[in-house]
Amino acid sequence: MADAVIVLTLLAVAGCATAAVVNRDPARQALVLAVLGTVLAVLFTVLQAPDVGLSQLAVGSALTPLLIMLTVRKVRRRSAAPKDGRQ
Amino acid sequence: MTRRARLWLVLLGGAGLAALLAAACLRLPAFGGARHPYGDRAVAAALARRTANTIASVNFDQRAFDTMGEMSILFAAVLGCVVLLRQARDEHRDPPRPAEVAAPVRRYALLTLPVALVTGLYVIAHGQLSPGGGFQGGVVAATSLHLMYLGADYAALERVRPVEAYEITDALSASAYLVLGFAGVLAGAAFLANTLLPLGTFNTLSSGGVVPLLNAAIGMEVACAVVVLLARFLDQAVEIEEESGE
Amino acid sequence: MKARSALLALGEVVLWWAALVVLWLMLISTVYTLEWAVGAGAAGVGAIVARIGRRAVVRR
Amino acid sequence: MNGWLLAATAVLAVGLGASLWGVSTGPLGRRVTAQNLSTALLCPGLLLLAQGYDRTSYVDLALLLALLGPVGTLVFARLLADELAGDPPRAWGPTWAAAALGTVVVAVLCAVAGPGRAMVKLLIVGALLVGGNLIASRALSGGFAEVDRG
Amino acid sequence: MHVLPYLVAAYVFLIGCYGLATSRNLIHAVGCLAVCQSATYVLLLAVGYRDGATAPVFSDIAPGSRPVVDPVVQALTLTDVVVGATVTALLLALTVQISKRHGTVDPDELRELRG
Repeated sequence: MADAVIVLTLLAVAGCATAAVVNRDPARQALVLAVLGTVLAVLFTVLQAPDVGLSQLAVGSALTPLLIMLTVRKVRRRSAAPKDGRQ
Repeated sequence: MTRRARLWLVLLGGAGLAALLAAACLRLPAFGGARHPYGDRAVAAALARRTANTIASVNFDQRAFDTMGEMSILFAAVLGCVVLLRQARDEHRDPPRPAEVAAPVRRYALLTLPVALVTGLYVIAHGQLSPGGGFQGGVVAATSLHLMYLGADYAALERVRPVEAYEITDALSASAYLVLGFAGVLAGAAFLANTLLPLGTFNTLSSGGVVPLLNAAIGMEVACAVVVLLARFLDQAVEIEEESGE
Repeated sequence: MKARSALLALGEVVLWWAALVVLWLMLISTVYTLEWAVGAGAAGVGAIVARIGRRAVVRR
Repeated sequence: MNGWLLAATAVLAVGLGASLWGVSTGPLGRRVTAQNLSTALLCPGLLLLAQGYDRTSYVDLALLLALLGPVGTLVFARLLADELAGDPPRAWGPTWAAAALGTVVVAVLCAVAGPGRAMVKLLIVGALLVGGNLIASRALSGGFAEVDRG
Repeated sequence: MHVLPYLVAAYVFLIGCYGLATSRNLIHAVGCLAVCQSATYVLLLAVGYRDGATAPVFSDIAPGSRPVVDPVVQALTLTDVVVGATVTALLLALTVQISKRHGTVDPDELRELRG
């Protein structure tokens, strides 16, 4: 029984990682990465590593998405702004 | 090199790496095996030092020197971000207009901010007892402050978060870790040796000797580092504009 | 008027502080003196941040 | 061998499958909704795992997820407000279903825990989870309508 | 079951590398690097797992009452997660800087610009 839940979460991690790579738009990738962080936290819980799970939850669910989305916003605002002379 | 050639090269190299990794995986000790010599010794050492959370004991007692390395990576990464994302000469600050957020969202942010902050502090304080510790709790506490940005606007966040204070606290807590390490040397033991303080009663806040103090120092360091980091990113994404007529 | 608003602010902080101490006591497993002290300190930080945060949102 | 673990596996299978499928396909609105629901579906799973492993200290994980999951959704709701404005996701059916799942799991675990500090902690987790998810859904369906930039 | 976690870790690492190599956007590449990092977490924790054991945290169980998993790899992973996040932040800061200097975040266009 304990093995079933480990296999389930392992496969979910593999699926989530694939989805994170094939979604090429950074905003959509950030969404997948947020879910990947949560799924990894569940995997760490079933591997009996609650400390690591907490770490992953703290980082993956809010911090990494916020960093990526802020970068996306900055880069998009730059390319939406009137082009300067260097291009 | 064309894209197609590069893709072929990646696939070729990836296939080779995959074969090697698969071969290595098959030779690894079977998953879930009973033999963990290092783990068993680490647990025994942690219990001897009366630290209930063995992971905290490994991080802040048995491998405290490595954690100092991790901390300096963290510190250097934040320093790098601050340097990279500073305001350039051809940029100016353009404070964003106040945002109108839906009332329930704003109320939720205002209510959850203190709860999340106290939970983060709880996770830091109980690092050597229950799962948690400075690394996790620091991130939670720092994230909670940014509810002000999510539930209100950037100006409101800046009221809760004077960046300079966090930069100073970041440096202070990093040096607190070092000072605690050198205190061990002055007391006649090794750098970061856990001989300074009484070990206390098992499973209480004051157990584990110097572990709770190192844990708290890391907690402060991580919290301030994340706040400073996010402050630079928010500055760039929200406030700093380039001069249009260059 | 100033004294009244200061009193209100103090009341708000004390209310938050009490609520957060109760939260802390619910999160922990055993209660003893040091736990009270650390919890009270953390709740104090939380209460002050809550007050600053609410003022930053309301006063604009 | 352990009913709690069996229940946790079932909840996690549904939660992982649904959130993974939802977040990696379809229009942006549906993806954000799936990200929001992943919190609501996986947090009860974590609570059941804590009960299944008979470790009260694992409840901290669910507590943190219930606190930070909605925060993550608010990040997307705020920074993708422009893209979501044209087609605000309105998925109240799944949202209420997930909230009901969370409520049921927390209620059952509270009944098992009996009155005491552990029960209050579970109730706090439940309140944060359900409240956070409803608010995050509200934020997604036009909570940041007036935010243009900043 | 005996090798599945290791194979999953290897797969996650490889798929992350594939994403890195074929990425058309530096932000996406940083996300792929985060995927590669998570492979190391899975590998380390899989090495430390013990069947039927529980976490080596004795706040709610008596020491010695149940078998426990390896704490050393968990400590390694735990710090790695947080430090990895700050490294991600550093790379994203570099991306912002590149976008400012060159006006693009496509690695192929950047290569053409260099000449």
